[in-house]
Amino acid sequence: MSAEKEPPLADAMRRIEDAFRESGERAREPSADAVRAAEALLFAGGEPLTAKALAEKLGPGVDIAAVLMKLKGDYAGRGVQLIEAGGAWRFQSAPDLAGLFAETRAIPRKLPKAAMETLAVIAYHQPVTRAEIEEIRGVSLSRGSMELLLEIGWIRPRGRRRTPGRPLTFGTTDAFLGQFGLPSLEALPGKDDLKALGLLDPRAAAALEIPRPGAEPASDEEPLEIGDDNPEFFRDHLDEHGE
Amino acid sequence: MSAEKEPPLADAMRRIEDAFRESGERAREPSADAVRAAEALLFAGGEPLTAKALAEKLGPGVDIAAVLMKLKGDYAGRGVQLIEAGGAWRFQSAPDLAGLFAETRAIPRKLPKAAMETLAVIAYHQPVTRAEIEEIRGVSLSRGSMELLLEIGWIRPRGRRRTPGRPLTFGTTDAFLGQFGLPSLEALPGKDDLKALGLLDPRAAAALEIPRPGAEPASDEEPLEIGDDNPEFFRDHLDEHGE
Amino acid sequence: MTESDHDTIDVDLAAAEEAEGRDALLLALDAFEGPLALLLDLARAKKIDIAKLSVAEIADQYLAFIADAHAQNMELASDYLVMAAWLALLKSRLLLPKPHLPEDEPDQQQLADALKLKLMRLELARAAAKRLDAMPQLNRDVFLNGMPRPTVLTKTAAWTAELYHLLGAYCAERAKSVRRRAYRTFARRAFPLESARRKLEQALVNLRDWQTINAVAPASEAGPDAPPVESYLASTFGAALELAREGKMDLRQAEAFAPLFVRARPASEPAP
Repeated sequence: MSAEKEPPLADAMRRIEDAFRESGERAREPSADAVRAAEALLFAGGEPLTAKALAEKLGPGVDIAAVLMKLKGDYAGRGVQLIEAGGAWRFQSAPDLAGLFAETRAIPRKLPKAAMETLAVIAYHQPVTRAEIEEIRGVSLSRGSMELLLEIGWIRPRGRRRTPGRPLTFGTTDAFLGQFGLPSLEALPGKDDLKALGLLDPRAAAALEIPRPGAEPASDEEPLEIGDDNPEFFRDHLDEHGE
Repeated sequence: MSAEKEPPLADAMRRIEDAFRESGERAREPSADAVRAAEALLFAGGEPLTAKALAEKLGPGVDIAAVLMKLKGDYAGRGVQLIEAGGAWRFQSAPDLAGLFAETRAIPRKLPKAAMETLAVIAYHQPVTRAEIEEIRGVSLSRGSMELLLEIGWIRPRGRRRTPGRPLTFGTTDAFLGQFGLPSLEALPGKDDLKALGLLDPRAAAALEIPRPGAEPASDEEPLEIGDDNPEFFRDHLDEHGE
Repeated sequence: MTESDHDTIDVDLAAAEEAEGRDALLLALDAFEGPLALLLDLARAKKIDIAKLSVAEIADQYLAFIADAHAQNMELASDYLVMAAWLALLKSRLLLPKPHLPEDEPDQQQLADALKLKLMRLELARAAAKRLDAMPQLNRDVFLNGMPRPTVLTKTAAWTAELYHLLGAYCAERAKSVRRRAYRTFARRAFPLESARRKLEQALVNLRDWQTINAVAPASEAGPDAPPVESYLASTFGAALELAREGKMDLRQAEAFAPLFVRARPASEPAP
């Protein structure tokens, strides 16, 4: 307790304490009744109490400073402490336990449609560059979708294409596989599966090549080096391409 | 194992519990961190918490019973105390210090005598029907008492008697236990307590059986089904019997 | 019955009984819920041990109370009168030699005992009510933390998506690309406005006299990708309007659909 950075008020209290100790008679232990009463009032009173207000409640003949010091000492190191703030005294939870009073609740939210479409293209066409995604989708990518997918951790930059400008290639993550209950990328349904599921009409199926994505680096792809995957870096990189 | 009819899980739990008790592990002092955290949650949070809710907050591996016992002991005799009431644990100002709050707190409405007596009959004789309450009190019940108690939430319909007309049976709620600081119905003062307090004539006591109320359904009681406890419904039902 | 009635009675009853006897009981009429409670209070007031209660004695007191109430023109609830009649009957039977009763009618003594037991049960209920009321009650005797620290709830988004929707999105995307390929729209080519303006500016030097705009418009190019002929005229007209606005050119047309003439604006003449 003593080693902590204390507010000046605590310092003053310490001086008072020392004075009490020196004067002998006044440093006497406060009565247990007074301590109990002060404790109950500070706990249930509903507002911080000044030493003066407490003294009025406890009646004459009570050394309120001694009572407060005794209480403060009793609670030192406990999960609750007695503190003085703004001239009034109150109990509060120990600062190191603040986390107990914070709760985060995850609210399920559906992935936006644009992000879902981008994710689908990345899943099937990985490794795929930003420009390739735009080409496949026929629209320019809004920066939001890629950022969201990176933030959720369903996609990741996985390498660079060995072409002029060495653009980043993107792929899906293990978290992506976990979310969709896929043991591996090979488990992504192929053209025949999609047709059987009724998702792809036969005419479109005939005209389309559905790629079989893999986790291995493509022949024209350089895997990212360690240190190359600083998220800030990618954020910046994405910005350059953003509208 | 083969002869036992108990569900295997309950059996396993009991064996684990026994093992703990034998090895003395459960009697071990709880960790200071767990005690501090529980203290902060119960003392500073202000809301009564069930042991289960506390255990969830403190995480696995914490012997919550030991933590609560330690805390209860720490505060015994202080101006604030830890009690179990109505299935939840809470810190409250010590009862003998009630006078400290006389000025600041609005005096709560006193329950009318007739309602208090009706409450006592329900508390001690539960599960009890309206007709039985009238029989014990020797008067036909004014609707006001039951309605008031239902409205405060201290009593609830808890089932139906398996007798002609299938009358509703009433019992007390956790809010009732919380209001009177009772950990459970078993803690209601019994015959000896009432005699010792001079509230009951010794000869009258000898001639009477003081019921020990139970939270479990009585043998001739059908618990209410879900959906059967629409308050409007009970209001209507009570009306039928009203004067 | 009002709140103050209860309070008055709660506080006053015991003392009033001791001091005033019947008056207290009369006062109590409002508060008592019924005759059994009245019987119990009569027994208490006379310090009668309810375990040894004499039904005859209590009946006398009760009847005296009823008579007194009548004398004071008090309205008595029917419950009180039924009890009075019942007590009178019971007392008279108890005083008479045991009559021969049908099998199914309870014995007088049994009725008297049952009454005693009822009174004792009521006594017990009242004792329990007092005991309950004396227990430390929340917000009357004990108080919770007056300044609780609330839990701060932070909401985070847990993004969800299902495989079926992922596959659906993919197939829809790809099907779109097929359609794009199948129904390619052609970009309509036109003679660029900038080119028309450049050509017209070059021609301006020799445009001292009026000429039709058709003569000024450049000849169309040949080839499959060449813009249609009318676009040369349209772009030249647009460029001519621009130059006219800038004061470099005059346009003239006699009437609607008549040939349109253009010329460079003479340097001395102001705009028409």
